[in-house]
Amino acid sequence: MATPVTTESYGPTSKAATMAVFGLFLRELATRARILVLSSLGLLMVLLGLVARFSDDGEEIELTMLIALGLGIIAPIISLVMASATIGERRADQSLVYLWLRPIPFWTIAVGAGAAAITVAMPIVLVSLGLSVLVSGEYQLFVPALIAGFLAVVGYTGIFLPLGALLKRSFLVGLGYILIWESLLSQLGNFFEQLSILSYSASIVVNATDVVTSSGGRSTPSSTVIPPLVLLGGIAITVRFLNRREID
Amino acid sequence: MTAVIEATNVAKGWGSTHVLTDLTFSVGTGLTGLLGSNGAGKTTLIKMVLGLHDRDQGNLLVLGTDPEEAGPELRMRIGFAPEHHHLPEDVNAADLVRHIAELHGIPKQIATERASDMLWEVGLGEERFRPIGTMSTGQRQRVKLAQAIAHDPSLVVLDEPTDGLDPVQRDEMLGLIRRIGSEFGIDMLLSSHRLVEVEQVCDNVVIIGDGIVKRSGALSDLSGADLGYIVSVDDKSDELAAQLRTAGYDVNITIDGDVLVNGDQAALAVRNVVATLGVGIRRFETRRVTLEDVYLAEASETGAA
Amino acid sequence: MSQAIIHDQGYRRFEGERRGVAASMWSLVVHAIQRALGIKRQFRSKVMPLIVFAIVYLTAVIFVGLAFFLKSFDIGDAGFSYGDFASTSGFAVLLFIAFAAPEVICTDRKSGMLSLYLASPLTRTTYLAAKALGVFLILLTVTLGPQLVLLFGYTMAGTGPGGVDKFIEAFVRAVLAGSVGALMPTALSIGISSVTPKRAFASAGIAVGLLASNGVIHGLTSSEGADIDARLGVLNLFYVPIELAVRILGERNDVAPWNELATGWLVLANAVWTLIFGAMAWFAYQRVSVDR
Amino acid sequence: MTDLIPPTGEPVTVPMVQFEGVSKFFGELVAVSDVTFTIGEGVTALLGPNGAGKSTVLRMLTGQAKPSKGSVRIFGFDPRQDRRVPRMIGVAPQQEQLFETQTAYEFVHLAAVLQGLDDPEAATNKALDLVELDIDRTRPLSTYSKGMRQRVKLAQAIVHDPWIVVLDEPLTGLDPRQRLSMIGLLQRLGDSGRCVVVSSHILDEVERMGSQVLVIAKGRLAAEGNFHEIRELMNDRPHEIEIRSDKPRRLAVGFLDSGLVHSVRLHDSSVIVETNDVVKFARTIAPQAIAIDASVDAVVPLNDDLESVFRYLVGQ
Repeated sequence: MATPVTTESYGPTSKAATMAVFGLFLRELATRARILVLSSLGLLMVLLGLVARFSDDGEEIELTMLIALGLGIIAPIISLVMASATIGERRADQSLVYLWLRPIPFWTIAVGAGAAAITVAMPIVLVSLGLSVLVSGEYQLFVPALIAGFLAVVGYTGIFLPLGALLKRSFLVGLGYILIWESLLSQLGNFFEQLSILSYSASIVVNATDVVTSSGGRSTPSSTVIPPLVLLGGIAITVRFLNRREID
Repeated sequence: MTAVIEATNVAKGWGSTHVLTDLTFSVGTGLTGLLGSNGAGKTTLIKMVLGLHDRDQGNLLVLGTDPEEAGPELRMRIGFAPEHHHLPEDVNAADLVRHIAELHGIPKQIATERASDMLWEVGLGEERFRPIGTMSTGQRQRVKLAQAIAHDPSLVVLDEPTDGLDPVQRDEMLGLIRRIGSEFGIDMLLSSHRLVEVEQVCDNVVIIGDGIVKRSGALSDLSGADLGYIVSVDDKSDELAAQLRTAGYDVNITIDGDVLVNGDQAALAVRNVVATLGVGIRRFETRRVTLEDVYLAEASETGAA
Repeated sequence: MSQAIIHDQGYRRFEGERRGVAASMWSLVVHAIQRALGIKRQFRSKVMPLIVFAIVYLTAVIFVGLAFFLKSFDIGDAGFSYGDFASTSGFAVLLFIAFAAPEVICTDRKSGMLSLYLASPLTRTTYLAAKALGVFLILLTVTLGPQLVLLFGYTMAGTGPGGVDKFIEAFVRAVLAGSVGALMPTALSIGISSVTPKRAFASAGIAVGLLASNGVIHGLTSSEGADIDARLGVLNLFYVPIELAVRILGERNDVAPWNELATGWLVLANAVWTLIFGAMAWFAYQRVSVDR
Repeated sequence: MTDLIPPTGEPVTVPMVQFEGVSKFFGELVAVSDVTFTIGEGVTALLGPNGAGKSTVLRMLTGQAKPSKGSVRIFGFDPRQDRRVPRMIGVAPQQEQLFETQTAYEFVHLAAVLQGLDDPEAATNKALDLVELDIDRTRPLSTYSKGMRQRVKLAQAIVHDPWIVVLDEPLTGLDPRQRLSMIGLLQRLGDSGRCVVVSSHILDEVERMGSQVLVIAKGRLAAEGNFHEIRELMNDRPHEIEIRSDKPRRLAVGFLDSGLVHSVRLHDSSVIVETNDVVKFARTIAPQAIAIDASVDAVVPLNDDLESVFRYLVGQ
């Protein structure tokens, strides 16, 4: 005869669950091939620092490249590759069930995945932005570039984490978002610009210089606060997804 | 009669692992079942037959040619259906089968005709212009079979052709395979985990394990030997066993509680004892060696899983 | 009334002669082209090739139309030369480069077709060669096709090469230039596509790779005040084939680094890149496992 | 029925698995229609043709899918709402994909950690031993064959010793020996009071498990219970029994006279009878044969196996 089941039996602590999910995704993301390919993208950024070094308008050139390539392409693409490869990839290959069917709150899955994506994306982005500035010799941009890169990764992860969970073709949609929405629509005017992560991260570097550009235009406080809020929102949407959607 | 596949001392390994150490067998015409535990090297053998892996040593002749030396020419005359169910989702069945037939040297128009013919043969006539992505597992298995036979091969290799099918679909598939093998006169090598299935359709079997051929030959030679009678009664099987034993018969009781009797005139004795006990006979028949007995005996000899 | 017959509907053997391996390869080439152009597939798959065709052929037709209207115009002065066209259509061609090879290569690995192909008379090498030829021919439709439209159009409009021998020379140049424009990109896109079964990743890799190398090298070599060797231009994966095509058409881009880069370097760059990416694909495909 | 102890208060008796009027629609398509059943301890096989709704039923049981109508309860809890349910069930889904970069040990260990086990290492080793997977700790799951994956899936499903084990097609891809040991393991789980729900197509093996069955056909519940008992209930479908003998003709006459048989078919050395009262008939065979001095060389029921029952129930 079976012994009774008690309703007290429950899962791990939320901290243990988050750490376990984080560890899983960290290892899945940090493959050598992925890091090499993405680092080579970062290497471009560093090479462009050389261009700035040999130019007369070093600061302006480095600033433009930081914004157009570093914050506009490299940071979002690396964040996209990482964030959409967590829950999204697991949903696509139907192995998400091995996390979903555990006695853990859904937020631990979303937070663990987001943290892993940020942990892998951040060093690549920060190193390439930082090295680029050092190579260019425009040292006054060093700290703002790092802060901007940090905020960019945080903000984009907030967008691409739920995107990966919600959409099947998240990589292509994400690429379209980066190349079309962020790069083009955000130049349509102040209103649209507020809706792009790039305007906030760019403002950090722009506000740190005297250069007048078309990018940026957000205040430093709002630029610091909005990307983390986007991340929180993204995690909330991901949790909602895990709660509502059916899992294969 | 020439052998369809003839292997002599074939060995194959990767690095330090020896998957096949010494394989010698000969496969005649008809349907041949290829059996072996997971990891025994069935897939490796199939790939060598197709000329996709080079062997480390030994001789292998498929349809009279060495697959290592004339792979492309040989594969022209072989049909193959892989184990996996992945097929291009957005291609329709007729296009896929025609394409594969064309690759095997059939001129375009004839390939188109034959693709249509074969899809009717496997029961997908009306679905032949549907994208494969909209098809069920059972239908995909049939598409796989159709593409393997559309180019009129001399040998067809089927890897787990009934995987994922429900009992009704499975019987239909086995019927098809049997028909293609006998009526169409195409020799077949069929790898399967379902011994019952192999017993149902195959003429010959090859059992591999531990890198060698454990048993091979005609199915009728390997199995079918008489082991006495097996009786299942609705009550008092212990008493039945006891009385038969007293009468001098060799009696065993199976794990299912059935009585296994062996000896002279056993059937008569069973009839009489059952009548005396007044119990009902659920089942009573000769117990023959099944393919499962043969297979499990080979597997347990080595204890390998 | 004829005699009644019940025909045997049983299995028919194929008694004819089988075609050889070359024919098998050719049917794979045709299949690849059909697949990339969306032939025999839903409308969704046709959108991308249609857009690219529309861009390049419409442009060519407009050039020709203008030539008809302005009888006296000099195509070179007006910026409507063959070389100009090769340069400006580069970005439309890029769309095709990033799309065609992943479509015909990556999908086979994901959809399990590769295991069927390798069980056919094809080998890993002949499979890859057939696919490469397919991609090359697809790219020719946008690198060579419009050039021929221009050539015939201009000739009919009276602004083309004068005389039969000049026409033949222009024709040969167009064919050579179109082939050069398609060759290195074929190798590059197949090389990159051979490392991943994911079509989106391959497409993104090709597009980002081409655009980024163009951006960086262009930025480096054209920035004022910077003293950078023009030979760095050979690293511009996007423009190396285009510039060579332009030169075969008898023209030359007059901007850095191309104005200072010798044609020999361009030929070498095209050859070396083609070999590198070709080898990359070949090695990847010798190793790819076909469990699917 | 199993007792459930709430944190405070008296134990209550609840069914382990309960479906009440459950339907599932995908748009216009009805996958499962108004299904009601309970499942208790022991092995229960979920049978049905492909596409009949088996996987949908299992996915609603585990909470992965939401019923469009009706309610699913696991020990009285709603598996879509209550995150305690995953602690009580272990699931081996049909799909083959695992976390491919992990090793089998890491994969099962992660399951143990996420279940909140006190000693995940010991639980992992025990589960891997139970499924007889000799693991190579350095080998990633991406290199695993179908049969090995099946065993890894089972290991992660039982690592926390759950009350309910749900397995979707656990026998496919296993070789005959592995199948036997898997069946043995499931039977032991069932005998120890666990509720084991298995969907399978391999009916002769399911029959060997001697389990309860739940037959789903066309989205509806076609039958439930022990399959021999289900067979007995199918009165409109007579049992066919073949009796081999040296005097089949005279036996046939005797059987017809007994009134238990309503048709016989004669062959050279056998007679096939149709009867509705198989229990009574079984007792008359031997005495009848003795009365006319006929031999009984074999008695074989022709449509009593699970496969025949299944075909009849699913109407094919």
